[in-house]
Amino acid sequence: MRTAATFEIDYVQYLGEDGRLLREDLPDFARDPKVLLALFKQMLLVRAFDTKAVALQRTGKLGTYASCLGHEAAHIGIGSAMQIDDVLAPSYREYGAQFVRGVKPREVLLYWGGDERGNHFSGPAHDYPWCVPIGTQCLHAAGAALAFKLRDEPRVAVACVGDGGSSKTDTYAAINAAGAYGLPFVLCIINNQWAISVPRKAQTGARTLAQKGLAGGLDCVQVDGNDLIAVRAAMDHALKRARAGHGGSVLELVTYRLSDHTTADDARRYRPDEEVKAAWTREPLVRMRTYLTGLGVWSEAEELAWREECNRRVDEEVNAYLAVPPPPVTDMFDHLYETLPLDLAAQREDAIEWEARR
Amino acid sequence: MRTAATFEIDYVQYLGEDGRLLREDLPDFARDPKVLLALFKQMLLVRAFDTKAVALQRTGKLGTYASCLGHEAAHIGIGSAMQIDDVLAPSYREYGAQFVRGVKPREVLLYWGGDERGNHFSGPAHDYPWCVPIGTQCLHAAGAALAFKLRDEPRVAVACVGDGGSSKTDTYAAINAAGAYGLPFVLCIINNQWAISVPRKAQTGARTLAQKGLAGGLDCVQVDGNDLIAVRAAMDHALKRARAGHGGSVLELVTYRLSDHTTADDARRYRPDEEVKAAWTREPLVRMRTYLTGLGVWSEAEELAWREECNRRVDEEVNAYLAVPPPPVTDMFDHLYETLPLDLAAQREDAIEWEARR
Amino acid sequence: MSAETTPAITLIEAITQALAYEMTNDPSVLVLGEDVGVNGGVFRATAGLQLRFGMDRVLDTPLDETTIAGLTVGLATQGMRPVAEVQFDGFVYPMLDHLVCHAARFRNRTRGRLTCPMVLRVPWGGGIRAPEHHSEANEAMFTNVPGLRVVMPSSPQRAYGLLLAAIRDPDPVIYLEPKRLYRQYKEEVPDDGEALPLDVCFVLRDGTDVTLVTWGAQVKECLEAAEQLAAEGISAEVIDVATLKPLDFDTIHESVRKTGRCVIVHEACRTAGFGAEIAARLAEHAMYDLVAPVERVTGYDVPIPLFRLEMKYLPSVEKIVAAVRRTLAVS
Amino acid sequence: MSAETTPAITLIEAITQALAYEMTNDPSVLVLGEDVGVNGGVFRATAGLQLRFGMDRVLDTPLDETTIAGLTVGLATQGMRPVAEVQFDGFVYPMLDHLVCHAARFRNRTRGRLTCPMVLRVPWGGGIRAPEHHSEANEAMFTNVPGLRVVMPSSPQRAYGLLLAAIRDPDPVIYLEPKRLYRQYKEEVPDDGEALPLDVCFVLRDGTDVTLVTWGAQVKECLEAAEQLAAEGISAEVIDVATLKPLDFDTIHESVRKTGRCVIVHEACRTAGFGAEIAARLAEHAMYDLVAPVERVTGYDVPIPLFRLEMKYLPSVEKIVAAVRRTLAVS
Ligand SMILES: Cc1ncc(C[n+]2csc(CCOP(=O)(O)OP(=O)(O)O)c2C)c(N)n1
Ligand SMILES: Cc1ncc(C[n+]2csc(CCOP(=O)(O)OP(=O)(O)O)c2C)c(N)n1
Ligand SMILES: [Mg+2]
Ligand SMILES: [Mg+2]
Repeated sequence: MRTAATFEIDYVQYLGEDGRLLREDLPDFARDPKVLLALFKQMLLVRAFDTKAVALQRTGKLGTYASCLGHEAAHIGIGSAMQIDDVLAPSYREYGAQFVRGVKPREVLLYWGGDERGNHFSGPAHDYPWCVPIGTQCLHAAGAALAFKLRDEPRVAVACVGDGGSSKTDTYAAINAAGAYGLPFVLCIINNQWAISVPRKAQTGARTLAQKGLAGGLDCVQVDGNDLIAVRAAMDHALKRARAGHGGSVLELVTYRLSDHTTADDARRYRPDEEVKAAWTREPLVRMRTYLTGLGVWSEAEELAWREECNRRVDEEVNAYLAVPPPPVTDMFDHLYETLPLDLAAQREDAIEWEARR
Repeated sequence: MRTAATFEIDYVQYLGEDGRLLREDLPDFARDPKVLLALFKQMLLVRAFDTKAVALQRTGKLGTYASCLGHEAAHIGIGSAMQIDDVLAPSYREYGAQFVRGVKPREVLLYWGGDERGNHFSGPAHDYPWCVPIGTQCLHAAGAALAFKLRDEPRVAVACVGDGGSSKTDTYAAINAAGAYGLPFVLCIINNQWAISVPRKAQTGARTLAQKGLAGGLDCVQVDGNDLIAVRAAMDHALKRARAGHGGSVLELVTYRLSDHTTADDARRYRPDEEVKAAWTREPLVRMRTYLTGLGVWSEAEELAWREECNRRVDEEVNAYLAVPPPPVTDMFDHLYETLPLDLAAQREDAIEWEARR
Repeated sequence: MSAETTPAITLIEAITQALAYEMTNDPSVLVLGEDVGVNGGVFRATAGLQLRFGMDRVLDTPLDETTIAGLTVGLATQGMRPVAEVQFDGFVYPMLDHLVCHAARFRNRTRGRLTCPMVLRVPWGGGIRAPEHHSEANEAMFTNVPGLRVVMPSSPQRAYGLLLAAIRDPDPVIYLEPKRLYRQYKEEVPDDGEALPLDVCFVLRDGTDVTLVTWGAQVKECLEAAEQLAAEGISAEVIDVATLKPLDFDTIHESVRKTGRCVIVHEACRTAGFGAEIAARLAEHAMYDLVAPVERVTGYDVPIPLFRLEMKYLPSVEKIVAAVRRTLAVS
Repeated sequence: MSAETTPAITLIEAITQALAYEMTNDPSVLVLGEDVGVNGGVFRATAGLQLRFGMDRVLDTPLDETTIAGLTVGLATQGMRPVAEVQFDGFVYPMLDHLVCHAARFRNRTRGRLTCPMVLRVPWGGGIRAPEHHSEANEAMFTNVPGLRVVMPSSPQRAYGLLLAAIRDPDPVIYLEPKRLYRQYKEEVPDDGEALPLDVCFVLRDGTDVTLVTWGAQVKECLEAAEQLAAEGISAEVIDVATLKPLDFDTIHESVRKTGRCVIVHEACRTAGFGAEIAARLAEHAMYDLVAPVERVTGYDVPIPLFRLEMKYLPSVEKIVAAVRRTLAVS
């Protein structure tokens, strides 16, 4: 019997759940505690934002909101590894990655507050907006990567998708296209174990989600998604490979959704408490805090001070969000086409007229 | 570095291009020359049919027709391994598999002759008709397999798709569903190297097409699709596994499209002559003929006689096809819904009236 | 069944009740979709069904609408009666290929050898302050597709009866559920297994001056408008189309013969919305009955805005009343 | 350019000519699709382009329409002007999700930050004895989608001018090509880069008794019908809608004001076909201009049959003439 092909998928982890280093071969960036510290502070800021956003929804000041609780290492790892010229195609949860790229918390709130203007955000103008139809952003990223390749630009397109989204046909299509054209494309499958109520094991018979990349001949790796160092290292590697013209990668970032799916969901209906409790012992902040404290670059006092600063910043953003007046009724007409077609102009007039009567 | 997963894909081949056995471990069925002979005769019959069908198109007696030249081992191997209760979901080219299951050549001709009645064929009533939208049949087969599993029936659904079709999202979706539910599903990717003018290597960056199954955790194998024994053995194995409840498989059957894509295509525009010439040396009939002749169960005289018989049978089918009168105009209305909706009844009357005026 | 033993239920509960009734009576009926199992669906339409009927009758699917559509066609063509759920109207587009090319055509393609008795349940339309892609009125897309039936209930009772009919129908049915009405009010819905016909419009209110033709969430607005108009002495007939395809134009025509005026109301975009078909049939067949031009009160030709503006996009009682007044001002 | 230097070309050659013109003048224009490269497309629309402009401007795609649609949106939102080809009308359904949810909405969603200047070329319609799924008239599906433009040429000259306009348009355009006309006749088409407007209907023949409104392949049938009618002394005006969305209703209305009669002709299924929108606008705005009911001559509400019956499904000159006679018999 001849063998047609063999494959091996690595698992990347540096930091244990207890905050101890598991490996000696730290990547360069991680040898500088200041770099890690800055990233850790970003993770804390995202968490402060997230807590506040959920509270806003509960008090009726925000629409449905998708929490990022527990995803901080994955999101900050992705965002911080990218260059500004790269393109990020997020799903609807990767605020950490976006903040690092310049998106403001007030813009996230505006979007979930029912206002398209949140998508006209302060991040890179070429970044994609939040994407609700699961997985479709992966193909947009592949298309962006194709544009970069055709124009010979040293840029990479990065798409984020969930474990659920890894079943989506668009995700497979993006993997296939990236392999066929050798695109500078990195797909981050953020496996938080749940797609609303459907557990990871019900999505697919595949042992890892990383191996979906084999279907397209991409580089595949599974990463501890709660380990910031691992995420960042895997991203650095994938981005470098892509930028050098060596093609696309699939990174499975294994993490856990510590929150409900969104504020419209009640995870207690389908998810055992013990599982959530166990997941809290593996969450990304604790281990990083332990590690940095062990290195002597972080302390409880510093954390308290920083948390206060986070809350101050978040409050400022919330206030800015709440102060945004609703858009004029004409807003729904004025951005659909570059020039308003005639028959739509009449409808616009009608809307203005009804507005005047209110 | 830990390894998350490893995979190995086997290549199955028994008969060399020169007709010599490459392995001693012949599967049981192949130890009986009579069995092989019967299958070989089927392959010859399909080729006779195919030649005639192309001629019919050239003389204006048939619409566009998709030839199966060179696919005889793959098609007969698939069809002959299946049980009647299994479901076949073909694309548009697998006549060999269908003939073995009872579909009549006249029905194939009727379909390509522009008449839906060709799909009301003599094969198993549960088999799917020819499927033009590439890949969609794979999901129908997966759905059929799901029905079998839910009803606890020992049946398997087999889908055929091309190398081009292996890029289709529906094909990926079927692989994913088969893995997620552990379905009795066998996907035959018939890799004939071309999807119209697009070569295999432009479809995907994957080294093998078999490995697409890894994305869903299916059993994957690459098979010499010109080797009837290999195809049949791989099918037997996959069907047995599926029937026993052990889940789905992907078989990549490596073969070559010796014809134009369809009679509407001119492959000389995009395909080098030498490649085709080389492919003829590997085609499935020659090696089988050599092998059987070597075994002493076949001779030139027998072949001549059988070819004559094939032509006689094919002519009979062609005549039967040509004798089918066109359907009445009401035919387009009478099978759309079980009961004709009122407003459609009025349109039906209108069509009858216009028919009367002709 | 007496009123005492029939508690009033919401539209979404009526859907659950119909599903449970039919699953009890027909073992080939099964439910599939994202989160329809333990979670009972994002709107709770399938709440409790998995517990009651088992994992083999209520299946969570992988997260892919193409998969749901394709598996459903496969199941239906092999003797099952699948009722598939898509989570929101905005996620139905990847299903169109299998619906248009296969579900709608298997019977015709195979001359009746293979049929496709399936239902696709689609939570439909706006007005619930939902995120992007969760508020779409895309019914027109299905109504030009031969071989489909397109149904939309507008009350708990009709939801129950029409869903039973949809499941029992031997051909594919797109069953659109106005989310805005899911929990808006309750009604007694006897669990008697009585289906409603899939080819008639329902005249919900008799009137003589104008005909309001509508479906889904706007039924309520039209009834309210009729109430307001009645206070001014204007008598509006209200028709719930309910089954858009095939269309029972006779009922609409009969009403317009009587009233001479017609206002068509729907929340989908106006241009090439299904209201156009109704207006077109009036133009073809009711020209001499009409004493005023047909009016359409619809969503604008823009994507329904996120929720800060969505109510300004949707038709309203005031807009309906104003349109009726315009038709009355004529002649 | 003089007639001597402008050889007459077919509609499909006019498309190739427009693609080549724009690729020469705008380096951001690229072509992608299945078999568009070496093979020049299954209809030869892109014949020679890869040789002329290189592999980076003319890309074969993997065999998946979702992929083509999604990549095209990605390319267009990042500064390219992709012209995508789908091989046949019947394979467009898997593209709808990206067209409806993304191509049509990126500008609106991001308030102009990201835009999607793309063209999807779709060989469209029946009458060429093609296999199943190769003959569909599904234009209505696109016309209810806000944010899209929907265009259909009916002559080599209009094919050239409208395709240039479509490529240059800053928003997504669905460009439907009537296959039946691809090689039906030739016309001189100067390669002057002159685009035609994307928001007007073309009056192809002036008339006073009846207005024939149509698009695509039926333009030819309507012109033939008008010719036959002229022989009987009946004067038919023929309008090629050309751009279905946004619809230039003014031109149609002006004609109907003059003629008082309107017959709408299209090969798509009747119910909820785009003809319904035109009839609806007439019912709303032209009631007092019409002296006879609007008529629609269309395909039946069934999938277009395989080719042994397809001509019996399609509208014909005789059916158009008969409809005109009916409108003239009135009043
Ligand atoms: C095409 C589509 N189908 C369904 C949904 C509804 N939906 C929103 S999030 C979600 C689950 C996503 O799970 P996963 O991909 O694992 O991402 P996570 O939310 O866990 O980050 C579903 C089904 C959607 N948004 N888009
Ligand atoms: C969805 C879809 N897109 C495009 C086509 C047109 N088409 C017909 S066959 C074909 C190539 C198929 O190649 P492959 O899958 O390798 O199968 P083969 O014809 O080689 O057997 C294409 C593009 C189609 N039938 N369906
Ligand atoms: Mg998840
Ligand atoms: Mg092939």
